[in-house]
Amino acid sequence: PADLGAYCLMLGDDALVLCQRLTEWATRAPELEEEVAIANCGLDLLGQARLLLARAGSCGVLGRSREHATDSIPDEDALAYFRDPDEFVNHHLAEADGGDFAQTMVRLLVASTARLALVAHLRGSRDPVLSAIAAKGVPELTYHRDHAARWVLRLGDGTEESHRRAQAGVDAVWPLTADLFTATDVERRLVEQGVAVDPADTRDEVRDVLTMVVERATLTVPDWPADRPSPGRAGEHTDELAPLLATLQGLAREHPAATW
Amino acid sequence: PADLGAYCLMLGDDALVLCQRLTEWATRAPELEEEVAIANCGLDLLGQARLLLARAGSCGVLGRSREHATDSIPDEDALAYFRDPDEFVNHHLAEADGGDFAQTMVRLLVASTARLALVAHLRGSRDPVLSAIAAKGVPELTYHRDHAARWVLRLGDGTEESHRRAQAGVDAVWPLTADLFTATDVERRLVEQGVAVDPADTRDEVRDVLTMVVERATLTVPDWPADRPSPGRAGEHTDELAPLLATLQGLAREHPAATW
Amino acid sequence: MSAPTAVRPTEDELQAQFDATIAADRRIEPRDWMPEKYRAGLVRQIAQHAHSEIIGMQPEGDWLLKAPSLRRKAVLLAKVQDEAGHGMYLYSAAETLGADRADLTDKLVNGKQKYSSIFNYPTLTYADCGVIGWLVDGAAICNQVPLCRSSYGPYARAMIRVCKEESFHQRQGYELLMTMMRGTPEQRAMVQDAVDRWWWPSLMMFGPPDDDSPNSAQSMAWGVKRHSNDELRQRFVDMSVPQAQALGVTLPDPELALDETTGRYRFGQIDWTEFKQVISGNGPCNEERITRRRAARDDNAWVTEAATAYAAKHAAR
Amino acid sequence: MSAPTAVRPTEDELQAQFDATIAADRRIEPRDWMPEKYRAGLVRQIAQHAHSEIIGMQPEGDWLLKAPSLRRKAVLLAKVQDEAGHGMYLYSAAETLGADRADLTDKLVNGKQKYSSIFNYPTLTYADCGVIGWLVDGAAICNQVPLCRSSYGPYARAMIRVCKEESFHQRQGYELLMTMMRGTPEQRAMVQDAVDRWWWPSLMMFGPPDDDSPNSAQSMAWGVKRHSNDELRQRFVDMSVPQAQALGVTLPDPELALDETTGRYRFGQIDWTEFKQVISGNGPCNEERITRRRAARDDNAWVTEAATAYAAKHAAR
Repeated sequence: PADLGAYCLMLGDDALVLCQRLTEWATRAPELEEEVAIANCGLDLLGQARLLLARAGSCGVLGRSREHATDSIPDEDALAYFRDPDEFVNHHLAEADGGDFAQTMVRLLVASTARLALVAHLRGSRDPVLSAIAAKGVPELTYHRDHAARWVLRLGDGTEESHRRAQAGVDAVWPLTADLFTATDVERRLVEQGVAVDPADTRDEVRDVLTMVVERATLTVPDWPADRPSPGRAGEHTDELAPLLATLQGLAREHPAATW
Repeated sequence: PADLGAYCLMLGDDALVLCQRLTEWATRAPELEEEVAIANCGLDLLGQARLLLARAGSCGVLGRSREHATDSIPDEDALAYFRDPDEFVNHHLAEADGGDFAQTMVRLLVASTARLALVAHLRGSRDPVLSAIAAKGVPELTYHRDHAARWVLRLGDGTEESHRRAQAGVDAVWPLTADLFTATDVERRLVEQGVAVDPADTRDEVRDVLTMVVERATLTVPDWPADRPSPGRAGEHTDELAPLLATLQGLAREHPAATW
Repeated sequence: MSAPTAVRPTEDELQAQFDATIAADRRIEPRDWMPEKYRAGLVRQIAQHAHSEIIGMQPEGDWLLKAPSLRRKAVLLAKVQDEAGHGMYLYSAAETLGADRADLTDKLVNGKQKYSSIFNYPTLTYADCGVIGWLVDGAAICNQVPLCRSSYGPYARAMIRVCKEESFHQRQGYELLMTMMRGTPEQRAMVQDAVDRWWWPSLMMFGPPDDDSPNSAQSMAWGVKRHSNDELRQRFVDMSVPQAQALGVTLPDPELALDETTGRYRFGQIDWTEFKQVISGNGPCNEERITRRRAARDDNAWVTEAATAYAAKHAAR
Repeated sequence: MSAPTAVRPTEDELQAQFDATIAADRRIEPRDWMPEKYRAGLVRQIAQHAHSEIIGMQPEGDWLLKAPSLRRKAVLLAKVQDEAGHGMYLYSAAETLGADRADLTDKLVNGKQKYSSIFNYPTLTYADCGVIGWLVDGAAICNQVPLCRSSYGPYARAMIRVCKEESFHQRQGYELLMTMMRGTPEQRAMVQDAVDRWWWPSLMMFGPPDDDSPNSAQSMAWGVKRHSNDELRQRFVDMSVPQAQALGVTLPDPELALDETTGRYRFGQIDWTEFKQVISGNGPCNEERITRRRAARDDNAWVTEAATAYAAKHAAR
């Protein structure tokens, strides 16, 4: 169960951290329609994160969070609000600063394509909770991917400026895909038990989808970076995570005995 | 910390189970004044139980309770409502059926005298939480003991009928004192660390107080039973505990996903 | 020096003095002369109120052993304890008028004196504890706040304390309902069901409509009662509708609607036949409530006797 | 056969038909003739309302990233999303009257059209999110429920949906406050502080007193507005006082008291000088709110241009 908990934490942290980044756009997107769509994606990711963190907690994977969180705080909040950055295990892809709207949409495209490929396979997991969470996630992530793809098309094939910005976004995000396809030890053990999906098995599919969208958007597909073990999964993060968590966690940590 | 948690559970269960027995009298005592007093004692014991169960939970001692209780249920309730009888570790003294008002007051006298002796020493515990809980408990238990003693005096030295009933109460309760003075392994280990109190050290004091009250009440002090290891502390209970817990836990278990 | 001649006032003078005190909105105290009917009426009213507190411990008391969390158990135990306390103050207030507590208790268990008919309804789920706090205690407060200005001093003072505690209970009941509404679908259904069962009986707590309330006029003249039944009932409705909205429950009255001219809420017709049935002893739980209280008195009579015997011995020594 | 002669009605006939529709309390639809002033007044009112929804996302939006539990974060995100949705329906309703959304947005960011002055106050603690739900959305509902019967069809229909969602938000805000009141002393203090800051501005949301409200008479005659400012304000106070009591907070008005004759609540004098200051752009946050919106438009102008260019290319192909 410790492995299962750790795995839920990885998938949960990716969703939680990306949700926080997306939410930064909730009241400053280019159009009202887009604010609604971004809030939608944020709500879906938040919902996935909550289920996964609660599952991690019920597997007893709470790290040091319970040293700070009082009993009245549920596991999902203990994990979200009372872990320090070195206990977060999301990929760097989720935590990277958003950049402009083009880069935000490229990142959403990449993140949702990779997550969708993983989650689609996870529906067959031997763990019934994980498989239910995955089944719920597939249509959500399909919507996120298609929404982001539509924007990448419009921006890539829009004006000169939007093309330039979209290409810059692609160039900025591409290197972060290096982390996505190498399984951790935890994942390897769970793959053997039929519980987890090996991310390496999703690589071709993810690259194909991304290549197709980027090319149709009249943009250049950069060279794919070499795969490497994800430092994020090991708790090593860029300087961008700590301020994100400080914002997310500040109020909750100020009042550890409070209920909300 | 597992020992500390187990010890908190013992003291917490004694308080919780006795509170439940006392509360049976809350709307059918001989006088309004007595209903107020009984509710007072019940509230004090409930307060002690809550602090001790929460402390047990924060030491990670949750037994099988978390298999049934959902995350939103705090530790104190998981422990109170989602343990089966064989996980409860209270003395038989707490769970015994109350009998009439005389027996109820004799049991309260014995239980509060023994608990007061223990808790008075526990104020010096090396565990700061335990010592704080103990410091809060001393004046409460002193009131319970004195209140019960006043009734034993009035009933023992009242009418012929009340004398007969009071003596019957003493005779019924006395054998239960056999369990009170033998330390469990957990207690022995904690005594060495200066965390717990050896109940054997309180025996003379408890017997002296009880002898004095019973004699002043013109009642006969029965022979003291031989000390034995408490079966209750080992999870072995009389038939009287299961129905008590069924009443206590029924509603909460019917709605394990509810918050109240 | 000779002692001053004690001038003994006549009955008429005493009556005039009493009338003047009432007219000036000052308080009558236990040592003051008062008309026999005023005294008798007050004893009846205060005793009925005290009985209601005592019987009122039972519907919720049933849940003391079953409360679904330790926190709720503590809240409920403290509330039931407060109600016993209220009974004690009120019996004391009645005793300042020469009544005897044991005698009043006898009258209660023999059905000679009434208590609020609301407590003859059963508590079927834990939501009932919340609704009793919100609606029943809420209605009691509407009724009782004006009694804090009752012309009889000890009663007025008892009511100030009672009202303060009741309004604490009301908030706790409401808070329980709020928590349950945030919980599972079953919990929400329990809350709505309890509201459906308690709404109309709560409206009945204000007594019969003004045109059918025989004792009201004299009580109002004496400053014992301050507002008409219908006015207090309207006030309760006006207060409860917004609270029901905030809670997210429906009140079981299709005619309930804001009157746009007066800004107050119109509501449907109360079933006074049911009210009279319950008041005259045929409610769902009348028998059970009285029996429990009678048993508490009778089964423990030996305790009271023992306490008396002990006190006598030790006073004699 | 010759085509039937199209009889073109005169302006007077159209006016008479319009008046008859209003008088019969039926709805005016987009294709119907309407007086120019009716159209202009409606556009102004609907745009102002739409702007309020959009600007209203900001005070709470500030807390989206900082919400203290994942559950509250989800609730708040859904609420802000609803508000964007409300803005969309309302701009659509204005477009049925021939207005242009980009043009209305320009008027907002250039300060040519107003929005509800309430959103010019800052949100200092998380309790503000609850109080905005309870009081600000509550006041908005009081204002908006009558608009569900507005004489202009698309507006009335938009308002039905808006009101339903708003009342859901109001309950969630109230529930947050209830939870905080049950929490730590700091949390309770935050709630009281937020209530103290938002109570009076909420009362101002109903607009100037009736004797100082120039546009009201015409709006009421046209069935666009249904109740006077003062009547709606009174209704809001009558509704909020019992909710405040159930919550356990004090409203910051020493003159607030039940009028025993009317059964409604009297309240103190509103500081209309503050109101005029805030409305005319000198509130604590006016500058900040407009700037954020202007930045969203300007910084992302390239996105809109790209979308237009893309649509043009692909329509042309």
